[in-house]
This record gives sequence, C-alpha cells and structure tokens, in this order.
Amino acid sequence: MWLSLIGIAALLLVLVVACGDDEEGEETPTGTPAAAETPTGDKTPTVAGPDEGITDTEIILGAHFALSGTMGAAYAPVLDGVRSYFKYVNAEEGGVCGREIVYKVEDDQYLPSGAVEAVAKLLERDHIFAMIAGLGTAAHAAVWDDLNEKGIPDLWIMSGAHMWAADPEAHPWSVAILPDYYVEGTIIGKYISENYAGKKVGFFGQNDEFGEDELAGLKNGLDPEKNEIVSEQTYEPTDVSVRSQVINLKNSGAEVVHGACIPPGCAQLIKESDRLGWHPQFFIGYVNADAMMFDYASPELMEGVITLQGNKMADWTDDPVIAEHHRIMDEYGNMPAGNFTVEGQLVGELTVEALRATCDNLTRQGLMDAVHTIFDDYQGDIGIPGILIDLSEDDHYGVEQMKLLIAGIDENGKGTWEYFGDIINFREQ
Amino acid sequence: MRLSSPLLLRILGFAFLAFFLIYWLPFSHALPDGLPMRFGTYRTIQASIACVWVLVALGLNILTGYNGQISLGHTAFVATGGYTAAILMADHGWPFWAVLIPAAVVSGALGLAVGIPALRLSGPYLAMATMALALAAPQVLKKYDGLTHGTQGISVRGDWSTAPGFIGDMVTQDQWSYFVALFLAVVMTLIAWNVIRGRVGRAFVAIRDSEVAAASMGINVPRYKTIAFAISAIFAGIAGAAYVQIVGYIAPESFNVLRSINFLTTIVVGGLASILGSILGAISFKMVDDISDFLPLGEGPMAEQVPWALYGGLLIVVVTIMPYGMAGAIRRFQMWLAFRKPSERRVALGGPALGIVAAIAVSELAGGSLGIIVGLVVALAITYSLWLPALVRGATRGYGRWVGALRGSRGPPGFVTSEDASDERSDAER
Amino acid sequence: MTGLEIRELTRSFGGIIALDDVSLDVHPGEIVSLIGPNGAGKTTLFNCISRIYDPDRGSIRFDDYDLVKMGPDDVVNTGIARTFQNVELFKTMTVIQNLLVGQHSRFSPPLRKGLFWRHANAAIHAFREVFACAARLPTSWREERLARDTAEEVVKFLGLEQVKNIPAGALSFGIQKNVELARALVARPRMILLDEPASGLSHEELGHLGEVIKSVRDEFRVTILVVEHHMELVMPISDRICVLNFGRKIAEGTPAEVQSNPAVIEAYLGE
Amino acid sequence: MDELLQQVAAGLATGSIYGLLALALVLIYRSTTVINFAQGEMAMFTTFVAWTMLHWGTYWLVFILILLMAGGLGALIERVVIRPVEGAPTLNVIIVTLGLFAIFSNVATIVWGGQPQAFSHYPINDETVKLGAVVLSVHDLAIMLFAALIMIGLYVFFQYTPLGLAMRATAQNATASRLMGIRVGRMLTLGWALSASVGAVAGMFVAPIVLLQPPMMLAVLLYAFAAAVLGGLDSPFGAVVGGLIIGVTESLVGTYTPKEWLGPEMALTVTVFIIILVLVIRPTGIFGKRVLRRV
Repeated sequence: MWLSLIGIAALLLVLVVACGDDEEGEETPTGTPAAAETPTGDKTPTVAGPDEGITDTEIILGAHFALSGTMGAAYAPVLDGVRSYFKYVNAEEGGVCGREIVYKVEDDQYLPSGAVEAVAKLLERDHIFAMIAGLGTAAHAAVWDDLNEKGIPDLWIMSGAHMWAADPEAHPWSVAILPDYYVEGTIIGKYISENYAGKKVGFFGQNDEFGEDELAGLKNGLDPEKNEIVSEQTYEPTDVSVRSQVINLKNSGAEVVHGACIPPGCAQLIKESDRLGWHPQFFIGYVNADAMMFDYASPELMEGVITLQGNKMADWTDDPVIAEHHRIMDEYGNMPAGNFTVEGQLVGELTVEALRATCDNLTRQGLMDAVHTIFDDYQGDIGIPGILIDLSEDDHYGVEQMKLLIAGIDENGKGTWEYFGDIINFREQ
Repeated sequence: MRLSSPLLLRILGFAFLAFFLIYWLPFSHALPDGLPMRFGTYRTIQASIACVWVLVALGLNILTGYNGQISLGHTAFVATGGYTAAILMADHGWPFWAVLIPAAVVSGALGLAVGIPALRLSGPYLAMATMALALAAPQVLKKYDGLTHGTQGISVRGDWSTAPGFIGDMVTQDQWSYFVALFLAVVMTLIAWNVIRGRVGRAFVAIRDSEVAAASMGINVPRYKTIAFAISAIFAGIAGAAYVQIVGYIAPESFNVLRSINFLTTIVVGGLASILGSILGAISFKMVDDISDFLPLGEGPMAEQVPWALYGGLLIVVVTIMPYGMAGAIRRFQMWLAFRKPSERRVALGGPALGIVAAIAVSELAGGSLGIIVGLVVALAITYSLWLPALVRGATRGYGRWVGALRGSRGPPGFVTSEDASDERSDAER
Repeated sequence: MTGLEIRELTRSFGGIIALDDVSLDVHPGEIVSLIGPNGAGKTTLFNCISRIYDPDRGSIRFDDYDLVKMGPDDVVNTGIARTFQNVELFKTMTVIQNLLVGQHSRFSPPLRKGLFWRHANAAIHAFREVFACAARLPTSWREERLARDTAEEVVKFLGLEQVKNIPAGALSFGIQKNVELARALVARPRMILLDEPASGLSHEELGHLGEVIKSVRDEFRVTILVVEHHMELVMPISDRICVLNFGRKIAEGTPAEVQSNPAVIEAYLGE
Repeated sequence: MDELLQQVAAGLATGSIYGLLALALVLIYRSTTVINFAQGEMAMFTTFVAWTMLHWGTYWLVFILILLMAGGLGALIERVVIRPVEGAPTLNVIIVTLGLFAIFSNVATIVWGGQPQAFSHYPINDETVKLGAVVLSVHDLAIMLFAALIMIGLYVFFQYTPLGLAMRATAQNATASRLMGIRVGRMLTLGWALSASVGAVAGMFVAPIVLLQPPMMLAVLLYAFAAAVLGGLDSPFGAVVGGLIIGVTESLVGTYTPKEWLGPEMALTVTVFIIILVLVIRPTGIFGKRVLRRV
C-alpha cells in the first residue's frame, strides 16, 4: 500500500518537475536578491543599483492579461498592439538604451487568483523590471497592493475603474492609462446638462464596476435642476437579449440615454431601440469608439451616437502615424490594426518614452521618476493634437483629455466617427 | 484505538504526501534562511491555491462521490466562506484563525438550507438547482453591497494575515499562507477521512447505493443527505477563507459558473468517492496551467488557447481510459502489482523509490531541476520495462473499447462497476 | 411482547387493489410464511410494514409501536429488519461494510415519543454523531469495534468468511441473498421479514436454507415472516402459513391445514 | 397594460431562443440520459463555419448545408468520443462533453479569433411587426416559428414514427431494446446528429443578436439547461415552454420588482429561484415523467 503511495508521490514529482523549469538565481547576472523574495515584513521598497529585469542586453517587462477563457480573446488586440510596437522598436530602432525589450505576458484567465499567480511568476521567473498594461479590474485589484509594496512600477493599468489613480500616495507605483469611467460619466452628464437641458435621461449599464462608476459619474455631472435620471437599467454581459431593459427605458420617457456598455451590449441597445421605433440621443462609453460598431449595428442606426476618444482613429490611413501603425501591425503583429491595437501602441510608446528618459539610471525608482517628470503636458503621436498626457507624483491619471466623437456616414455609405467640439479635460471635472 | 495495519500504512502514506508537499514543493532546502529557494513564490502560491482546490474537491467528493448528489454550485459555498472571512477580517478586524469557524458555520448553514430542497431532486435536476446558486451568487454579492462592498470587492491585507512573531521573520507572507492552507488541507483531509470511514460516511454511501435499503437499515435518508450537503459546504467555506488568506482579495468575479463545473471535473478525473482522488484531481487540475510553460507556443494571438484545447482532449482521453479517475487507475495498478512475482514487484516499486531518492540526492548536491530530471530518467529507465506491459494493456484496453465502438461491435453496455469487478476478478484468477 | 399485529390493511395503486382488508398476527418466536401467486400483494404487505408504502387504511402494530405513524428508518428501531426480493445490497461496499451499515440502528438514539422530542433529539444526535465521527472520538471507535465484532460473528454463522472483503455487487445472486440475511441479522432485530429468500437457489440449497432459517430463529431468538412461493421451503419450516390472493387473505393455518384448504388449491391450481 | 404586454413579448422572444437550444439538449437527453454541456459550443462552432461559408453561398443554401454538416459533426462525435464511454457512469460522459466544450471554444478562438463579428449576410431583416403596443421583429417571429416547428416535428417523430419510438426505447432500456432488434448504436448516433442540427439552428439565430463570438452560446446554454430542466428533460414541449417561462419571468422580474432590493440586477437570481421552487414542487420538471422505482 504505502509503496504505491510512493508511486503516487513519484507521479506528483514528475508533474511538478515537468511543469517547473525553474531558473536558479544565478541566471540573473546581478547578484541582488529578487524583489519577490524580499520578506513583506520589510515594507519600504529598497531599490538601488541596476534592478531586477535589466540585463546588459535586455529590459524585461511583463503583464498579466486574460488570454484564455471566455473573456480572454476579446482583449487580445490591445496586447498585440503593445507587443508589435515593442518588436518594432527592437527591430528598427535598436531597442531602448541599447537593450532589447522583452515583453512577458502571463495568462490570468481574468480571475483575481490567476493574476496573483501570474504576477508571482513574472516577478520570480521572468524577473520583470516593470508591469506594463495589466488587464482587468478584479484581476488587477488582487495584485496592485503587492506590486506597490514590492516597489514594482505598475504602469498603464488596462482598466478604467475609479480607484487606480484616486489616491496616488497610497499606491505610488500604480499609474492608470484608460480614462476613468467615473470621469467619463461626469463629462457626459455635464454635456447632457449643457446641451440637452430639460430632457429626461436614461441610463443603461453593465452590472459591474464599469456600470456603477459610470452611473455615479453621470449623477455627479448632471445638473439636477436641468436633467433628471428617469430610469436606471442594468444588464449582464452574458445576457442574451436586453430588450426588456430597452422597453423600460423607452417607457420611462427617456430622451437621452447613456450606455455604459461594451460593444455587443451597446449594439443591442441601439438595435433594439430602433425596433421599438424609439430614437433617443445615445451616448456610449469610449470602449465603443471603434469602426467595428458600424458592423455590429448598421451605420444608419449608429448615426448621431456620441462617444469619446482621444486617439487617432485606426481608419485614418492618411495620417502618417496611423499609416505607420498599420505597417507595424502588418510586419510585426498577428492581428489586423484597429482602435484597440492603436491603444496598445500608445501604451508601448509611453513605455518606450519613459524608458528612454531612464537610460542613465535604469532602476525602478528611476523609471517612476521619469514617468512623473517627462509626461508634463506630453503630446503623443497617437493622441489627436491637443490631447496631452500629464503625470506627476500626485496625478496618476493617464489619459485625462478626450474629445467627443459622433457617428456619421461618409459618401460611400460607410460609418465614420467624427471628432467634434472642444477637447474636454477630465482633470477639471 | 486499534490501528489495522492498512490504516497505519495509509496514515504513513499521507504523512509522506504531506511531507512531500511541505518540503518538496515550495522549498528545496528546508531552512528558509536566505538559501536559494528552488520553488519560489510562484510555486508556493500555486501550491497554496492547489490546497484550496483540494479542500473544495474533498467537500464535493463527499457530496457527489460518496453521497451521490451532484452539485454544480460549489463556488457559491466557496464564495460564502470567503466573503464571511473577508468581511470579518477587513471590516471587523478579526484575525484569520478566528474567522475560520464563522466561515465554516455560515457556509454550512447555506449548505443545510440548500440541502433541504435538494432532497426531492436528483441527477440533472439537482445539478441545475445547484448551478442556480453559482449563477445567482455574483449578482447577490453585487446587489447587497452594504455588506459585501459590491463590485469593488474586498481587499484584505494587513496584520490579520501575517505570520505571528518569530515565524514572520523566518517565512515570507506567501510561504506563511501556504503553510496555513496546507495545514487546513491536511486537517480537513483527516476529518474527511474520519467522516468517510465512520458511521456517517457509510450511511452516505449506503444512501447512494440504495435509498430504500438504507432507510430500512435505520438511516434517516433526508437527514443524512442534508448533513452531506452541510459537510460539503463547510469544506468549501473553509476553502473560501483560505482563498482569502492567499489571494488577499475577493470579488464577485472571483468565482464563476465555469469554475463550479471545473470542480466536478476535478473530482471525476481524480476519482469519485476517493479522498486520494480528490487530492490528486485538485493538484493535477492546478498543474494544467503549466502546460503552456513547456509547449512551444510562440506568440500567436491565440497561442494561449492551445493548451486549453489540448486540456479538453486530455480530459476526454483520461475519462475514457480511466473510468474511475486517477485513484481508480492506481487501485488497478495495485491490483496488477498484487499478482506479480515478488522479484518483479520489488523492481517495479523499488525502481521509482530509488529513483526518487536518487533525484533528491542529485538535486540536493548539484542543485537545479536538472538533477531531478536526471534522477527521474534513471528511475523510469529501471522500471519502464516492467511497467510497460501494464501501460500497454491499460492503453489497449481503452483503445480496444474505442475501436470496438467505431466498429459498433460492442456488446450491451453493462453496469460498469460489475464489469470492472469482473475485470479485477479475472486479474485475481490469473 | 405482542408481536406483529396487522389489522384491516388496505392499499391500492391507481385503481388496482393490492391489499384488501388484510389482517394478520405474528407471535413472538414463530415462523410465519406468506404465500400466494404472483401479484397477490405479498411484497406490498412487506413494503407497508417497512413503511416504504403508506397504507390507505388499517393499522400495523409491533409490540408497543404503531408502525403507521413511523418513517421507514424508524421501523428497524422497533426491532423489525428485512431483506428484499431483488436484493438491495450496497453494491460498492464489501460484505463487512454492508454488515456495518446494517448495524446503523444499533447506535442510533432510542425512539422518543412526541414529535418535538423526536426531532430535537435527532438534530442533537446528528450533530454529536458527525462530530464524534469527524474527530474520531473514543465513543465512535468503541462503537466501531463492537459493530465489527458483531459483523464477524454473523459472517461466521452464515459461512461468509470467504467473501467478506469482496464488494457485494461482485458476488453471485445466491450469496447476495445470504449477505442480505446477514445484514438483517446484525441489526439484532426481534423480527425479520424475508422477501423470497429462496429465489435463485438450487434444489439442494433450498433444504439448507430451511435449516438456516430455523437456526436463525433459534440462535438469534427472532420472529420470522417469510414471503416465498417455493413450497419445498415453506412447508417444513413454517409454524403457520397465510395465503394471499388478489390482495385478500384467503386462508391461514398450519401447513397441513393450508394444504388441504380448497380455496388455496383453487388459487394455485385453478384458473 | 401595454408595458406588461411588451415585456411579455420581449420575454417570449428571448425565451424561444432558450427553448430552441433546450430542444437540442432534450434530444440528447432522451437518447442517452446525458446533459451535453458542449451543445452550445458545438452550435457556436457550426455557426462560425456557416459564417465562413456565407462568403461563398446564399444564406438558405448555407443554412441547409450547415444543418447537414452539424448532423455529421454530431454523429462523428458520438461515434468517436461518446461511444467509448457509453456505459460508463453518467458523470464521466458529462465530463467528456465538458472536454468537448473546451476543445470547441478554444479551437474556434484559435481559428476565428476572439473579436465579436457581425453576423452579416443575414436575410431575415430587422423589419418589425406591430401588434398593438407589442413590437416583434421578423427575426423574433422566425425564431418562434422554428422553435414551434422543431418542437412539433420532434413530438411527431418521437410519438408516431418507428424510428422515434425506437430511440425512446433505447433511452429507456438499451439492453431490452437491443434484444428487440433495435440497432442501439445507430439510435444514439442519430440522436446526437439530430441534436447537433437543432443546436446549429439555434446558433444561426443567436449569432445575429449577440454577435458572433466564441463565448456567445455559454449563457444561452445555461439558460437552455434551465429551460429543459424546468420543462422536464424528456419533453420537447416542456423545453420550449420552460424557455418561454424563463424568458418572461426574467423580463417581468427586471421590470416589476422593487429596484431597491431586487430590480434588473437580480432578474437572473429571482428567476433561478423560481425554477428551484418549481422543481421542489415537481421534481422532474413541469412536464417530466415521474420515475418510480420498485423494490
């Protein structure tokens, strides 16, 4: 009996060994103990000298990302955009600071526990220098405290939840990139009160922190004197149909509707309301600012729908930056160019900019200092002119400016997004 | 207490397993005083989470394997325990050890509450009713955010979870969490063991095999079925608390229906109605994550999907050739072994044992996982010739069924238990 | 000690009357056989006694207990154990484990009168039981040892040593029947209901079974009620025989009386 | 009143989608007493194939072709992966279907990518039909029509055709059926083939609503499972009715329950608890047959 248990143990051992190509500490050229092994009792991050993740030839960056599972594949373009840009920098610009960028991505299946494991793996096996573009609100919430305690730069968090940049003192190493959902809600609320005063407002939101933050923002932005929210409807991302909610919105008499939804949900919102013969003014969240929306719902239905963005659109192929992006994606990427890959390139560019400014002091602290100093009203190539990125020790909001976009139809009958109005500054909200 | 010798040996076996988990999995050197740790943080966290899944699998196996009630809703119990723990720790400042009991009690109470309506249901109807729990749990957690913090989730970090006093100086937070999880897993395994081997467990199995006969033995069927649900939920509740200790964060999205269904997969692959099976199933399920580590996947856009597609295939193959899971396969191997010549048996078992010792020795001396691999290769080489017939036989049996199925020539589908029993008897006769 | 008293028991299944006004007494220490053609209601009577079915009308009393008011799991606590026509063993358990389950009622709390006390007692006991089991308290393993000893005794008595560690599902039908008898015996009942113990047995085995039943009655001091239609078995062992046909009791008496009863002869030979 | 009617109609429209896939589940359950968790993913997969084929052919031609291909796929799956576990404990077969689930969803993602796609070339347009205050699109009516047709077809098939009777016999007692000369293996293969075809219909109708993407059928599958269970797993009629009940309940709960403590966020929760309640009263669903066991 017990001999067979040893057999089992052997089996386990095979499993463990087969799975673990653990590298020994000696593979890191610098003898500094891995940050991952710093006991957490030691709360102050001690970071000095050339850091983990920087070798003579490489700068190793990492991310936890939902790669598999039901939610995974939808976000793959952002990742592919980041990756392709790094490859392009390595191949055509000789890397950064004379080193190649290595970008390691671990799957977290969109789960908090998965993210904890992924980050441990990145820190310990891949010895990453910094975390770039960790995705997912719940997943990242499980790891960001840890990253901050260990003093790992946690840049460009791919989630618009309100908490990331709300308190930069408590989380000095975390920097958000996506505009805050709360702020977006506020802007749309203000815009509605300015331009649609007296009209009834309906809200259609996803039943999670995205919808919740947007609703709180919308309430914050609306002038209670001028507009009133007459209906708050929520849907689950898995809902097969949202018609019931749309009927309720219609029956509430709403004339303006803000949709805190992702593309499939927003497309359903717009299509269902058309079926009911109801055409209010739609506002939808910035995640929908993509040409794909015109496939999901026809250009005729989309016409007049308003959303926000700050980047150049992927279909502006006349613009040299976008043309270059298309070339990068063709040559180095695995996916076609789209607004998500453009967003990925933005993240890549900001990372490379920050690293370039850190070349003479390639430490984690140095990187954070660079992030805090060089992005002072920084105009990127990807952003439309006037969209400035401003980061400092006490401001960790990434993109804080956006412009309204309205859906229109071009002469070929294809849908287009057109920027209009002034640049809106989130900071002032 | 009279220890029958198999029981003693089993306890020894489990002790060995526990030792293996403590010593081998997270550290290669027992003393954590700055020596390089071969299995560092990542492996530690992975092992800790494996312990959590072991807890859930044990509980689910008591319910499904031993008592025959299917549950697709165990994430709801895990979430209940986890949230109870997280709320008490984050909002009320309780220490971790103090929240275990409330987590178990609240989750167990939910289990009781579910167990009562479940009495009337069976099979897919029960599966649906329990799955409803897993579906509803995230919504409930989001809606009543006064208590649960809604979509924000609860972050539980701080003094409550750190190791006390001098231990805290010796181990990192992750290692401490691992020891906590391992301790819980070991204790709960023993408890599961006791429950199953005792009068209560026998009543569970009796009910599974024949409700009518069980009742006529004086077993109150509804009561024991409800008790099975409650016990199962208690295991899941404790698993939830351990999860919070390890991950430090819990949100409605932490558990979804698919994970619930995966728990069922875990115990079927490990072996229904087997404690060892629960453990093996949970650990091997955790190891699936690592498939991608040693597959040359490249960076294609969908590269991460490949291991999961393979996992699906693996699942089918495993369930087909090992109808009673890994534990069943081990039993069968034991059976096979029992009718070998002693000399063969010595080599068949001594080989791997020697190999393991060699592997440990080599890796301790030379360091690195290379040593382990070399040792194992040696061990496998010694034993392979003897295992080969069994492996081939096992494989061809599965293949034979497969080919037979393709030809449509298989006889009437018999009740597998008896078929298997006759297999084993024919083994015995040889 | 009044034995089993069945009065005017009636049970129908959707229009078909399976038991019609059946009354029957079984006195302590007797072997009573219940015979009749297929579908006469014999097994239904058993199922009513062991509370798997609710009778539509009538009373079943055993000693001081009113069985109609009890649940199926209480019956064995009053001292009645049974076997099943098509064998309801716990197939995945070994013979010994089956016998351990058979003793479940031995360590259950005594039956309490009154609804509230029954339930309160049961809840407390359930909690204590699970705890004792989980923590392997001395009480639990002491019981375990007692149960094991009893099981071994009965195994020896019925000559099941060879098969005691084999899963019940893997045994032949005849042996399974025997194991069922053993499982009923380990509960230390005062009365055993045997449902067709002879089915699947050869002619010689029948004679042996008769001896076994008699020795069971003598060694274990139990009352036995048998459902059977093998006359070779019934006639030599029975103190009294009760004949059912179409749910009605058509005759009752000693084997000799029944054999010469015209109604019985008609029921068996007529048509 | 208008509002109520509108909500009921919305619920019926959504519910008939659940019912459609539930029919596929019932078909497999009736022939093998197994819940096929891969049903939704198989439908998703065939819909992706149809989408690819739509670039070359007209819709209805592709529709017919895809039904045949789905049938072939179902038969192939039954022969290759289900047959070897036939006779194994039910849970094992369920795990095999979960394995299929993983294969189909991941292979689809590898082949077609994870981005949602518009299911274009769809001939049933968005024109609407007004019945008083109630607005239904042609698409909704098409789904309802197909659900009804398939349901009636299956009923007739099982009740009156020798093949259908043979399939029912197989599900109830394979050994006895075999003794009576029924080719049990063929019946099972046929069951899977039919069910995959019905699933493919569901996929073709779901894709235009939720956009074509690998996870699109997951929620539908869970709802369909609930619908089939609610209706009684062996009844095609029950499957559709179960689907409609779930759809309508969700709509009404989302609209008419107090927002403070229930409301649309809790629609699913309330619905599933109603299902549990119904099951407690009728443990084998509304139209399911009660199975009695003799001792």
